Formats: sequence, structure tokens, C-alpha cells
Amino acid sequence: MAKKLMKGSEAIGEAAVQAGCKLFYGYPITPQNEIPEYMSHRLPQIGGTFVQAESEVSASNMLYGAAGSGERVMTSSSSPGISLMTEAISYMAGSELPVVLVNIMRAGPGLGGILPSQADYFQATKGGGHGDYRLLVLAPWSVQEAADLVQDGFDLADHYRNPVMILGDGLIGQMMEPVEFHKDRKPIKELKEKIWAATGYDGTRPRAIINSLFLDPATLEKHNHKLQAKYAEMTRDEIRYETYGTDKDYDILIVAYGTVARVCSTAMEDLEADGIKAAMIRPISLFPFPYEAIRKAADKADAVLVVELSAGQMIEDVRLALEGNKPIHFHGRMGGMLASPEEVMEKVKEIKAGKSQEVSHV
Amino acid sequence: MAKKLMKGSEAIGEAAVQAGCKLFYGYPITPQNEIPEYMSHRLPQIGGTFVQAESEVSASNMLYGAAGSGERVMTSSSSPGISLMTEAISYMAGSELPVVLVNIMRAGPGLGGILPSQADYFQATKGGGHGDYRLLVLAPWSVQEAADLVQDGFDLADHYRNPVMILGDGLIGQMMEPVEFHKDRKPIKELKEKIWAATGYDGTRPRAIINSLFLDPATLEKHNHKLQAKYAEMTRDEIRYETYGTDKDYDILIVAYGTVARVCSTAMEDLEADGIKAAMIRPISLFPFPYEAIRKAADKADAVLVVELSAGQMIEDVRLALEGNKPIHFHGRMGGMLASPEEVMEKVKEIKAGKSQEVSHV
Amino acid sequence: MQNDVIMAGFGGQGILLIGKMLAYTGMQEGLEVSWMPSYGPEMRGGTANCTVVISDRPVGSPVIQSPRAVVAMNLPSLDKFEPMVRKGGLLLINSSLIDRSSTRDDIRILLVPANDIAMELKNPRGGNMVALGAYVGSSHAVPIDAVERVVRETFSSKPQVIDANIAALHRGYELGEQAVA
Amino acid sequence: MQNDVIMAGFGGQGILLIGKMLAYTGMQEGLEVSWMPSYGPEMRGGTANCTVVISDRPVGSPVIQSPRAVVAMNLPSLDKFEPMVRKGGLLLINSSLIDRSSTRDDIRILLVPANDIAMELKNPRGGNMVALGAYVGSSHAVPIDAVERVVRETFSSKPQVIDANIAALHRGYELGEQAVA
Amino acid sequence: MSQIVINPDRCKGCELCVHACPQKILGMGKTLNAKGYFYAEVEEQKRCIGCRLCCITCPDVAIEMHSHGTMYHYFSY
Amino acid sequence: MSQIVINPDRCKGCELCVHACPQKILGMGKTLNAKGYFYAEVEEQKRCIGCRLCCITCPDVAIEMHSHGTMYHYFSY
Amino acid sequence: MSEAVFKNPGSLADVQTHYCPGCTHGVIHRMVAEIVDELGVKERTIGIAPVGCAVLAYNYFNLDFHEASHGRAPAVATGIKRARPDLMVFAYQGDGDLASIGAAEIVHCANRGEKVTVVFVNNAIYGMTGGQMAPTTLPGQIATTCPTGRDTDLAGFPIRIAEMLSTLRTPAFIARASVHKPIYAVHAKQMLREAFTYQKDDRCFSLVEILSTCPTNWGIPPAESTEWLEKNMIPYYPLGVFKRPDGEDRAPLPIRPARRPHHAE
Amino acid sequence: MSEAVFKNPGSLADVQTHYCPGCTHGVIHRMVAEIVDELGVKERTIGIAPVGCAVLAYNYFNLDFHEASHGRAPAVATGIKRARPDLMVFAYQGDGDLASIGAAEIVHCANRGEKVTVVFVNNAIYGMTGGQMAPTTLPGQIATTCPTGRDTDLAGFPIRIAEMLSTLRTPAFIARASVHKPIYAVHAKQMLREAFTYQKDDRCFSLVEILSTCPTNWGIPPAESTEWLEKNMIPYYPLGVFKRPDGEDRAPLPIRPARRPHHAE
Ligand SMILES: Cc1ncc(C[n+]2csc(CCOP(=O)(O)OP(=O)(O)O)c2C)c(N)n1
Ligand SMILES: Cc1ncc(C[n+]2csc(CCOP(=O)(O)OP(=O)(O)O)c2C)c(N)n1
Ligand code: SF4
Ligand code: SF4
Ligand code: SF4
Ligand code: SF4
Ligand code: SF4
Ligand code: SF4
Ligand SMILES: [Mg+2]
Ligand SMILES: [Mg+2]
Repeated sequence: MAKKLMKGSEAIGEAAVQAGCKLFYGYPITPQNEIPEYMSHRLPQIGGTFVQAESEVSASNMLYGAAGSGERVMTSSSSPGISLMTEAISYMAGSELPVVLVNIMRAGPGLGGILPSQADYFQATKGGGHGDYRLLVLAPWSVQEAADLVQDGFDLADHYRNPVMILGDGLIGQMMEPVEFHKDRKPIKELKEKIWAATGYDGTRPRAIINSLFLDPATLEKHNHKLQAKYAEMTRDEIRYETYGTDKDYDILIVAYGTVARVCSTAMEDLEADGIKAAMIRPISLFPFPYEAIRKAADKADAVLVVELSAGQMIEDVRLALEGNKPIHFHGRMGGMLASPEEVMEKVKEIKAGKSQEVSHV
Repeated sequence: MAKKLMKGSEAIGEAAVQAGCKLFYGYPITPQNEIPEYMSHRLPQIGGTFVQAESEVSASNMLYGAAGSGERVMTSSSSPGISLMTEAISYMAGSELPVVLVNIMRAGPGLGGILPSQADYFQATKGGGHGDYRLLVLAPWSVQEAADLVQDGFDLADHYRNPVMILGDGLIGQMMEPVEFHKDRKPIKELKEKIWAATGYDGTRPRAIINSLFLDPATLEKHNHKLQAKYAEMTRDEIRYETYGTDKDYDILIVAYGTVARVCSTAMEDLEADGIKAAMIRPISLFPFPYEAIRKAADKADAVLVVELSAGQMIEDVRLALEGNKPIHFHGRMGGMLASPEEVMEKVKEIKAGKSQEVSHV
Repeated sequence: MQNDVIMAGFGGQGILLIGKMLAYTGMQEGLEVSWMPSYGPEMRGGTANCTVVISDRPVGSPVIQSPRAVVAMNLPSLDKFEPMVRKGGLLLINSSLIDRSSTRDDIRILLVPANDIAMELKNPRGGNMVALGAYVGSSHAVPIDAVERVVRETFSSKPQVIDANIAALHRGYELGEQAVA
Repeated sequence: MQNDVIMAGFGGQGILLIGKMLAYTGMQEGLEVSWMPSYGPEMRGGTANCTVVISDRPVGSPVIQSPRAVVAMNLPSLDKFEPMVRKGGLLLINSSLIDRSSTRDDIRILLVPANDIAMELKNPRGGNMVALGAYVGSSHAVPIDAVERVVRETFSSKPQVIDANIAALHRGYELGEQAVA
Repeated sequence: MSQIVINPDRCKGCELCVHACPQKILGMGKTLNAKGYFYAEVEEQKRCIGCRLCCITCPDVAIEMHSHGTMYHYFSY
Repeated sequence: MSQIVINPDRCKGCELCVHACPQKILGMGKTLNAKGYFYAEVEEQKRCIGCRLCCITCPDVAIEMHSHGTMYHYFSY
Repeated sequence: MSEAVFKNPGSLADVQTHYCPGCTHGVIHRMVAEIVDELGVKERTIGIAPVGCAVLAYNYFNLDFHEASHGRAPAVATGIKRARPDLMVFAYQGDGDLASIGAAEIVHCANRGEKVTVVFVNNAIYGMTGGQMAPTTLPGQIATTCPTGRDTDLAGFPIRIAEMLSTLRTPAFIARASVHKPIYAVHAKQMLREAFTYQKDDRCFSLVEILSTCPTNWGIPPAESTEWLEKNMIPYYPLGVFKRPDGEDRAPLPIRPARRPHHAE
Repeated sequence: MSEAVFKNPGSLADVQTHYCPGCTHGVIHRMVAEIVDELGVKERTIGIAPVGCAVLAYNYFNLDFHEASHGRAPAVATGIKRARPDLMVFAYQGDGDLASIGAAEIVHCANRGEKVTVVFVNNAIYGMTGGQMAPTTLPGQIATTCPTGRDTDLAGFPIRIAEMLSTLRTPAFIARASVHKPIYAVHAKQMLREAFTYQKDDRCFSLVEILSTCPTNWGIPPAESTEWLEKNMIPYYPLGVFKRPDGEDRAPLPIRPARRPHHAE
């Protein structure tokens, strides 16, 4: 298919449709209203169904039901709305249901603001809901990648029977860029028939029970071990990241994800012009996190700079990756303020000049 | 006052009353029903008010309102119920309101089971809700300590204008132990008048607006910086932990919190009888986390063992504390299964014998 | 010194109550105590149990995997807890409702026809008191007169049942003491 | 080579639309592009702006702090974005609605009476097209005939307005080119 | 002819059937079942009119009704 | 006697007052205010009957009514 | 030859439930299973278990089942039904689940007219969690969170779900029945049958509120509980059909605004 | 001497709002402020701002204010009122906020009989987020998430909050008014005054649903919007008082179960 100039939100919707998603349950919230709006006109065209739920609590439980029936389903929201979904997300993870959840992050806490942020990193990667569960979290940095990750997300969700979260920021939702959808896209995983789905018990297979309750603690522990084994498998097989300029020599390694990584890439070019050597690693899967890759990429560098639109959340994972081997610096913006290439350059120069304070160890 | 034999849940309720909490808004959930039940008969005795909310979503928003009027208020719940409160918790943190939240953790994910667990550590310490906020999290290991921490919690909440979470497990809620309330307890912090509370605008002070919305990103960033500065202050002043046997020599340092630390203390005694030297450090404040103290305590040890009723969540903070300096081992139970002293002993012996596998670095 | 016991039976047999009374007595005697009920899935199934720890030092784990004593008031409880009794420990079996003993030879076994004795004493609901007395008699975890005081206090609002319960308590105690002797 | 521009004005002046058309043209020409609207609090305040980046390499930051060009269609936009124009960059001022120029001497300033020209052309809503043309004329970010094709495509469902808009576009373009020359 | 069969292991001894029977021919037994309940018993089968009220009322589906030959139902259920 | 005062900077030009006035003495002006709106004006003050409907209808509290001496109100508000 | 004319229906699993002796949840389970059998829709029926005493319902029905988070069964039902309109979907909910935490979900499920069936078991108490006050607890009734009885000045009056939902304009079948005595149960079953039939015919949302006992948390033995229900609950919660889909004409009032709304640009 | 007989009420801040031209949120704000002034309760009134176009209401009232998370204003109001019964508490909510996500909170706040006042602004659309369908959107009305008009077969009929809440047994004052034209606004103000007065007299919960325009998202200029409201909304949402606290007698039906409920031990 030819390239189309699309808003990120619409590309996400279209990517879902292309991936065979026929059902969308959602509730409006800025800055991602264009996703439900797109789905409300697009899905009827392909015989699908859009339901505007009465709330995010309800939307996430609708998703829970629909996924249990084996269909490909998606919802999207932004930060406060995702908080309201955490209970159901924990249920879906516990019941091992494949769903795609999109969080177009805005600034918090509370009602906060509607501008871009990355302050839901912890919520997405460590579990906003209760209990030991993990989402597979993918963070795009462009509209095209958002579309691609949504499509991959459906395959991964089905393969692992696990919720997948697409974690974008307000920029991803609002900006327009060229997007291409590949007609003959093949699933990235071998997909099995969903014999576990609750579609009516006709005696030809065991009864399907979509459930996260196990009153017997030994059984529940076993179930948890099974989940953990699955997360370990993801950690082995699903790590995604990209590196920029790591083939050359460099003094500073930048770690950033999402659109702020693009800001950093602009800064890198300008730094190069100024004769400062920097490379970048961009985690794409936030869970599983590319610890190993970051550790390796940091080898050549004298120092590491983490850039986030938050008070510093991913930085904990970077610290876990590096375990004190390299000095780590941080540049963060909050409240919907964006980091600019100029700021990042400035920070890198400070690090080089020994004027930036290292992030304290403990 | 003389010692009373009390259920942990009731002691938590009584401690709140003693701390001047006159308002409780809550919704039933096992294993902490005795808290709202206790409050429903106790509060009317002192002219206070118990409201059974229609849900945890509503309870947390009632709390939001009541705290905004300057009163000392509390709610309690268990894991799934806390997930439903995450949006309001983020609002309360963003609006800088002092409230005490009790989570008597049960096993998850999803509906899970009702037996004890510590799998909400991430949710409590890294932020279950959206945005960059932190709760001050205190984890008791006995009924007496639960009562004490609740009382301290009210003072800390008022002092920092920040939500405080008491993070207990099912055992804390259900077991009975002797408790003593001190009649002339003094606040642990100097408490200022709550001039910020919304109690009616009579022109004698600026208008009180309880709010977390800041549409201008620069203003919201400033607000976030203020919050972060507060969290830094907590990190400086409010770290709590206890050590056991660290004055002597030891080979193994155990890190555990909550009732499972008692299991470990029993194991320690039995290990001593077997001639194996182990010490323990027990974080009481989970945010702020005693990184420095753990790093120091680990100095003497050959290896560190983290014990949790989860798949391993606090272990990330322990790894951040140690930054690869010591081998770390983990023993965890899930699903409501409890770790026994025998298991812990066994694990320690395995570590000594070089038979336990170290937790992988990245 | 630590004493710990799991008491188990049908809901309604007053198991949790005697556990609380035991813990309360320990506390009155200046000892460290904890009382932990089962609250798991078995609850609706009609069985109940609790673990009481009495110690002269702060109580470590309030949940005991290998208790020093088990009081089994019905068959399912015996089946469940018999294997857990610590070597050299005590297994008290309510022989009124359980018509088997234990085959373990590494523990002390005490058969107490608790309900029959209670019936005899015209205190049909007093089986739990007999069991409590028997446990105290054979463990000496707390002094029996301290238990007696707690019984009086516990039933102070129902004075008519006090004497019958104390009688049951003492009959149990005697059986317990004899068994140890 | 990268071109980037912030276009800003009242909501209703068609700012976001010309930004999209510019980006779309870039894409048609095989270039890398991004278009980023303001969606912040200012929206309800009645102003709108967007940032368009056109580049021969993948677009880095889609948000530009020091843009190479600014198109200011009303006074608040001029006030806001004037200081941000990169040294040596271009500031295009809609002099129909803004009765001041800029005092900066490190940038190129282009006064375009966009609404007046549109009125003249009997296309009262065509001020945005004039501005687009002027930007393209002075930046050569994309070829003007490519823009023309996009205009035709964009308005294909309202053929009656095509010619007027293309006329406006070209008048703008001429002004832009002259200014550069 | 109707025959009422009560499954002792299913019965929880709630006595609802005893109250429901218009013929008062059900009663509570004196033996405990495996779960520890005194269970219901048919005391006078021959007076049973096959109304099924006991079956309908039993929350534990412990009561079955069997018929010999065609039966007239007093009400549709 | 009533006098209607419209604050040009408050007015958003919605025209609701123009429609509300039973005397039809309000109209939209031809100048833009600071916010970029054409604002409402009183065209014929002397025909004003002081009914306050314009005041009541204005969503932006842009209209004040002043009175000289005692006024009779057509309806209580 | 003897033939079983009353026995465990095929859609009910042949296992003992965890319900307390005399708890009428069991009666309602059996009747729902009987209707699924009678309508011949067993192979395409999905049940939704609530959070409440019926949380284990998935063990008791011989059907595919789905869990819901507390109160959200109508949302889960919506999710399934919209995904698979060919399936029969019923949610089984208690009064705490449906009338308290799940109030928004039931109102909106009914209001959207989802073609699902809700079996609403009102026992005026939170059974599962040990007897707390429900929104349906009667004035003066004692519960663990209203130890001196529900005080209407503090907690308001019990909520009447059937009546409240019946005010919605969207066509629906809404009824209230009771199962405390067999003759009432017969009526309840008729209501349930009608409700499931509306779904089978793809007509409308249906809900049957069923008054039920909770001997354990009421603290009243089973047989007395049935009397208590009859004496106290039925006067406050009258039985009957409150709404049928044909009760309101369906003229769709086709109104459109003058133009398509435009976004701020 | 000239005297201002109509001007900005003291409880309203003297600032320009962010509302779109002709949006009747402004009229409702002013009337609420006038009533607070008239009742002389300014010094003890707390307003609660919703999440919706009125989210910034705290900037527009000269009163202490409290934010609520989306839909939960009635819970926030409950929290404040129970903590400080001496305060006057009102929640200001839109139709998405109150009737959609906040349905449970409003039903239970009303049902508990919280002595607070709710000003419910029904403009049949989600204004703040750019014109999505609300539960109150009329059949056939176009919105960004029902681009071909609300289809009652898929989304059901619009929810009538005043009618629904009026079925609750707990005493309350519930009314519906409109502000699209001044004469309706006069009536709306009377309703609001009555509502606030019930609270001032410590009598009952009160709610006034007020029909309001959203010219921007309806895509209809302000003056035409008022016509559209009158022609389309009022027939579906009739105006008037639906419930007064003395409309139902308050006999408290004192029922108690035979014994205190006991826990499973
Ligand atoms: C989010 C959440 N809140 C609370 C609970 C605890 N809880 C379990 S069941 C229940 C109420 C059950 O009452 P009801 O719905 O009336 O059902 P019943 O047991 O009476 O049949 C509650 C509050 C929970 N599991 N999840
Ligand atoms: C939890 C959550 N979900 C969604 C939103 C997004 N949101 C903001 S306002 C609004 C709806 C507003 O509509 P309404 O209540 O009718 O008020 P109006 O703007 O029409 O006055 C929504 C969905 C949010 N802020 N928080
Ligand atoms: S109704 Fe059923 S469970 Fe109850 S006593 Fe009769 S047979 Fe037993
Ligand atoms: S069928 Fe009728 S008459 Fe026969 S036992 Fe049952 S209830 Fe009694
Ligand atoms: S007071 Fe009445 S007559 Fe006078 S301008 Fe206003 S609306 Fe017109
Ligand atoms: S009603 Fe008010 S805002 Fe609208 S035109 Fe009149 S004065 Fe201006
Ligand atoms: S607690 Fe009540 S509702 Fe639950 S099973 Fe027992 S009697 Fe039934
Ligand atoms: S969007 Fe609608 S409701 Fe919101 S301010 Fe504008 S006109 Fe009013
Ligand atoms: Mg119930
Ligand atoms: Mg609205």
C-alpha cells in the first residue's frame, strides 16, 4: 500500500483494523480521542463493532469479556483512564487474555494536564494493578512504528495470551506522519487456535472458564509460577531496542525511548557537528527491558545520559542494567514540557565538562 | 493504657481513632473487613462518621473530599480494591492531601485469592496510578507496629501533605496480638494549621482550591518539581528500618519486610542453633527505601537473601542498593502460600553450600 | 520457651474462642502471644482453625508449619494436621467425634472424649472447654487458674454458663495432666 | 536538508489545514515529513498552531524550539513565536491583521497582507492559501506545482473553490519569491 | 406413582423441603452424612402426591423425583 | 430608568442578548475587541424597558443594568 | 419402568456447592440451568460469575463461563455479546455486586439495550464478605457495618433496582420474583424463562431480580429465613413484571443537528 | 444616583471564562453564584468542579473549591459534607461526567440522601473532549463517536437522569430546567434556589438538571443552538419538578432480623 499521511491516533486505529481487530471498547479522553473516533466510523465499514463504554472501568471489563470469547480486541486511553483500568488489567493478566491496550500518556499526577509525558512508565512496566503480573510493553517513537507495534502487539498478545500495552506519549497520538501498511503482512508468531476461549460448551473440548480466581493457595501459586515462566520466556525472546551510532566510538551513551528519543537523535546530529561523540540506545520493549544491550552499549562510553519526560522512572531499569559500572546522568522534563535538542546537547556538554551531577547511587 | 489482645484490623481502626481520625470511608473486602466493621461501631461513639461507600472508586474520592476539608481521614482495602483507587490516589498525591490508606494485601493477580501476599509492593512504592507521585509507604510486621505506624502515618501525612500507605499482608489484618496505646502520645512531627483546607472562603486567607489540574505545562512542571522536592525530603528524613543480629559477624544478610520478616527471624534463631550466622535487615519504610542501610549491612555478609511473598519485587530495590556488590538470592512464595522458617533455613543452607542460584544480574 | 498449638474443628465448635482465651491467658501472664485464625477458602466449607503461639520472647512466625501441639476436634482436622505435628509434639484427638487414633509413633497422642464429657457435665456446648483444659493440662503452656480467670471474664455477661464451663475446663485439665504423668 | 516551520493563528483561519497540505506535499515529493498540532490548553482560547518538518532524512524531533520559519497569522501568534525564530530564519507576518513588524535584525521578515490579497481575489477565506504560497515561495521547501496538485486533491469535493485557492496560493508564492530575490 | 429420592450426601440439612411438603411426609434423620449434616428423609412415601414442591425448594438438588407411568402435574414448572 | 452597560472586553459576540431583548434595541458592533470578537452594543438605550432579559441571558456577565431611582421589576429573578 | 421426572438439569454440574445450608442461591442456579436446557441453548450459552457468594458459579454450571471483576458483569456481558452476538450471555450477580459497586455498569448495560440476561440475586446483604450492609439492606436490618440496624438518615433507603431500571426509555424486560417458597420459585422460573426468551429472540435486555435468603449472615435458620423474607422483603420489594419491551413504542425520534459538528479546526 | 441592579454576583470571580461564545455554562455559573449570595452562605460554601468543560470552575467562583476525578463529584461532595456538615456543598457536573462514568456515584449519593446540591448541566454531548456521544445525546444526533447519528439500536435511548433518580425512595428534591432562553433561566434559577434551600435547611439531597447548549460541538451557532435545544431536547427532557422531599412519607419501616448476624465463628 502507498504511504498515507496519518495522525498517530488514526494510524493506531487503522493498524488494529489491519491486524484483524473487529472490536473496540473505549471512553474518550484527550489526547487520544481520535482513536475511538476513528474506530467508530471505521469498524462498521468492516462489519466490526465500536462500543462507547460508560467509563474506562467498564471499557476494560468489556475488553475482558470480548477477549475471553477469543476475538482480537483493543482499547485505548490516557493516563487517568488507564489508572481506572488497572483492576481489570490485573484480571486480564491473571486470566491470560490477549488484548491490546494503548496508553497515550499525558502529564500527571491527578488530572494534571493534557500534554505529552512519560510518567506512566512504572505503572506500565512494574504493574499498576495488584499482584505479580507483567504486561508486554512496547513504546513507539514514530507514527509508522506505532502502527507496526500495534500489529505486532496483537500477534504477541495472542501468542503469549497476555495483555500488550502500547505506550505512547501525547506526540505519538497527535502528530501526522507518513504511514505504510503492508498488505501481506504475516503474523510474527505462529498463532494457535484459541481453544481456550469461551464460545459455548458443546462437549468437544473441556469447558472454557475464563478466570483468575484460585481459592486454593497451592493452585494459585502454581498458576503464578506459570505466569512467571511466561514472563521469563518473553524476557528471553521479545526484547526490542535500536541503537544509533554505536558502531563508532563515543563518549556518551544516551538512553531514551518514545518520541523523546527523536529529540535526542536530533541533538546527536548537532553534537556531532560540534565534535562531541554520542551514541544512543532506544528501548522499544520496556517490558521485557533490554538490560543486557544497555550494559553492552555502555561499555564504550564514559557516561550514560537517560532522558525522559518524567522525574526519572526508566532510569531505575538503566541503573539495574549498569549496576554501578558507569556514571549515570539524567535529564527529565515534566508537566507536558518537552525536552528540546538544545537542552539535551547542553546536558551532554555539561557531562563532558564534568559539570553535570551524577545520579546518586542509592 | 494496658495491653489489649486485638486483631490487627481492629488495632488499625483503634489506632486511627486514637490519632484523631473521625472519618472513615470504605468498602468491604476480605481480608480486612474488620476495619470498616470496627469503624462502623467505634466512630459513632466518638462523634465520628463511618460511611460505607458504594465502591472503592467512590470511597477513595470521598476520602479526597474529606481530606480536602482538613480532617484526618482513612480508608482501607485489599489489593483489587486498591487498584480501583489508583486514579484517586494519584489525584490526592497531586493535590497534596494528607490521607492514610491501608492495603491489607491478598494474593493476585486478578481476583486471585484471599490469603496473604506482598505482591503489591511495586504498586505501592513505584506508583500504581499515573504520573510522577510517591506515597510514603510503611510496612508493619506485628499488630503493635501496625497500630503505631497508623498513628505515625497520620502525622507524616499531615506534615508532608502527602498520602501515606500502610502496607500489610493478610496476616497483619487477621491475627491477634497484644497492643498498647499510649495515652499521651505526642505527634512525631510539628503539625501546622491546615490553612490550605477548603472550609469556606471568608476573605481572611487566599481562596482554598484543592486541585491537581494545571493546564499550563510550565506551571505543572513547577508543581511536579515541588512534589519531587518533597519526596527528596522524605528520602532524607523518613527512612525506617530495623536490623537484627548485625552487631555480630554474619555470612548471610536476610532482607525481608512485613510478617514474612518474622518468619525469617524464627529461621535466624534456628540457624544460629545450627551454627550458621545470619543477620537481617527489615525495611519498615518501603518508600523511602533504606538503600544506604542495606548497602552497609551487606558489607559484612558474603551473600544477601531477599524473602518476599511475591515473585520478587522489593528485590529490585535491594539490587539498586547493592549495585552488584554482593550476590543476591531470592526466596519467594506466591498465591497465599506462606514462607516457613524451615524453608528459609533450607535456602540459607543452600546458599552457604553454594547450591543456590544467584539472582541473575540483568 | 515457646508453646504453639493449632486448634481445629467444625465451625461452631468454638475453636476460635478457646484459641483466643488461651492467647489472652498468655498475655495476662506477661508472655508474648499471637493468635492467627484460618480465613481461607475452607471457611465456607464449615471448618475453622487457629494457631496460638505463647512464648517468653517476641513471637516470630505467627503461622506454624510444625506445631508443638495440635488439637483436632473433628476428623477432617485430624486428617489435615496430624502429619504436621512436630516430632515429640502432642496430638490431642476429640475421640467423641473421631473414631480413629493416630499411627504416628514419634509424638504423644491424647484421646479426649470432649463432647461426651461435656454431655456428662450437662454442658453440651462445652466440648471446646474440655479440649482447652486438656491442652493446658498436658502442655502447661499457661497456669490453669489463669485460664479459669479468663473463662470467668469471657463469660461475665452470661454468668449462668460460667460454672459449667469451668467444670468442663477442669475435667479436661485433669485428663491432660494424667496423660503427661 | 531540513525545513521546518511553525504556522500559527486564530482557530478558524485554516492554519492546521495549510500545515497538513504542506506536509502532504513533502510526502508526495518523497521527503520525510511530520506535522504536529498544538493541542494544549490554548485550544479553547481560540488559537491554533502546528509545526511542519520536511527533511531528506528521517525527522528527528517533530517539535521545534527554534524553527527555521514562522508564519504568524495574528498578533498573539506573532508575540509568541517571534522570539523563537532561528537566527537567519524567516518570519512571515500576516500584515492584514497585524499592524506591527518585527524588530529582530537577525532574521528575514516578510510582510504579507494575506487577508487583503484574498479579499482582492474574492476569496475571503483564502488568506491561509496566500500564506502557504508565500512560505513556499520564500523557503522552497517543496515545489509550488506539487503544492498546487495537493490543493486540487484536497478540495476535490468542492471544485468551485479550487481555482480561487490556487490563485491565492500563487499570489502568495510570487510575494514569497520576490522577497527572497 | 411418584417416588422421592433424597441423596444423603448432597443434603445439607436445611429442612426447607420438610416445610415445603404439603403432605408433611419428609423429616430430618438422626444420622450425620459425610459433611456432618443431619439429612432429610422420606418418612411416608406412599402419601406423596408428586407435587415436586420438595424438589423445587431444595437448594442443593438433593431430591429427585421418579415416576412410574404417566403423571399428572399440578402446575407447570 | 434603566441603563444597560455592555463591557466590550467581556463580550464574546454570541448574539444571545440581541435575540433576547424584547425591544430589539441591542445589536452587534463592527469593531473587534481584544479577544478578536465583534461585541454587542446598545443601539437605542431610551427604549429599554429594564426587563433584564439581556443580562440574564448573557453567558459572560458582560451586561450590567444600572437604575436611576426605584425600578419596577416585571418578574422576580 | 421408573423415570426421573425431576433431577439435576444437564446444564448444572453434578457437584456439591459451597453454599450454606438453605441458601437459595442453589435454587436459582438450578432454575437457570433448567431454562438453558429447556431452550436448547446449552452449546451457545456463556455465563458470567460475579464477585460474591456465587463467585464459584463456574464450577456449578456445565457451561462455558467467564469471571467478572466485582460489579462489572454487565460490562463483561456486553463485551462478549458484542463480540459474539450469536451467543446467549447471562450475568449472575448479587446485590452488592450489581446495586452497589456495579450500579453504573447495570444502568448502562440496560440503557444501551444489550441483548443479555441478568439474574440479579437480592439477599439484602453482602454474603461473601460476612454480612456487611448492602444498598438493599432493609431499614432497621442489622449488618456488620450497621450494627444497630440500617439508619435511613445516614444510609438512605434500600435501592429498588427493578423499579429504577424500568424508568429507562430503552426497551427491556424487567421483573422481580422470589424463591423463598416453592410456589414463588415457580413464578421466578417463569420470569427467568421469559427473560432468556427475549434474548433468544434477539429482542432486548432482560433482568430478573430474585429475592433470596442468606441464613448465615441474617443469623436466621433457613426455614425462618424464608418467613423473614416474605414478611420483610416482599412488602418493600414488590414482585411482578415492571417492564416489557413492547410496553413502549419504539419511534426513534430521528433528530439531527443542523450541521455536522466541527472540531476546533 | 445610578445603582447597578444587575451585575456580577460577589460569589463569581470577575474574570473572563474560557467557555465558547454563547455556551450557557456561563449562565448557570452566574445563577449559582447569585443564589450563594442571596442565601448568604458564601463563607461556608464549597463548590466541586467536575472533569468537563467546567473543570476550571474553581477559577470562576469566588468560593473555596475542590476538584473531583471524572464523574466522582458526588463522592467528593459526600466526603466533604460528612466531614463538615456545617458547610454548604455543591457539585457542578456535566452529562458525561454525571450520567456516564459517574452514574454509580450520583445514584448512591442521592440514595444515601447526602445533603448536598448537584447542578447537572446536560448539553447532550461531551463538550470538553470535542463532541463525543454522551448517554444523553439524542437519537439521530451526530457526534464524533456516532458519526451517522446516535443509533438507538446500538447505543440505546438517552438516559433521563432526573426521572431515574426520582424513583429512589430516599427523600430528595429533583427537578429539570433549561437556560436556553432568559425566561427559562428565570425558572431554572427558582429550581436552583429551592435546591440550595433544602440543603441550607438540612433537609435532603437536591439535584437540578439544567439543559444547556454546546454551540461548538453541536456545530450550531449560539442563537440557533437555543432553538435546537427547545425543539429537540425539551420534548425528550421535560422540564419541571420530579420529586420533593415531602412527596413521600418517611415512615422508617423498622425491621430487624430475629437475631444479630453472626460470622462464621
Ligand atoms: C473490587 C472488589 N471490592 C470488594 C471485593 C470484596 N467482595 C467480594 S464479594 C462482595 C460482596 C458480595 O455481596 P453480594 O454481591 O450481595 O453477593 P452475595 O455474596 O450476597 O451473594 C465484596 C464486597 C472484591 N472482591 N473486589
Ligand atoms: C478518567 C477520565 N476519563 C476521561 C477523561 C476525559 N474527559 C474529560 S471531560 C470529559 C467529558 C466531558 O463531558 P461532560 O461531562 O458532558 O461535560 P461538558 O464538557 O459537556 O460540559 C471526558 C470524557 C478524564 N479526564 N478522565
Ligand atoms: S431441602 Fe435439600 S438440602 Fe435441605 S434438607 Fe431437604 S434435601 Fe436436604
Ligand atoms: S413431591 Fe410433594 S408430596 Fe411428595 S414429598 Fe415432595 S413435596 Fe411432599
Ligand atoms: S433590559 Fe430588556 S429591554 Fe433593556 S436592553 Fe435588556 S433586554 Fe432589552
Ligand atoms: S450575550 Fe453577552 S457575550 Fe453574548 S453578545 Fe451579548 S453581551 Fe456579548
Ligand atoms: S453467606 Fe449467605 S448468600 Fe452466601 S452462601 Fe451463605 S447463606 Fe448463601
Ligand atoms: S465545548 Fe461546548 S460545553 Fe464546552 S465551552 Fe464550548 S460550547 Fe460550552
Ligand atoms: Mg447479597
Ligand atoms: Mg456535556
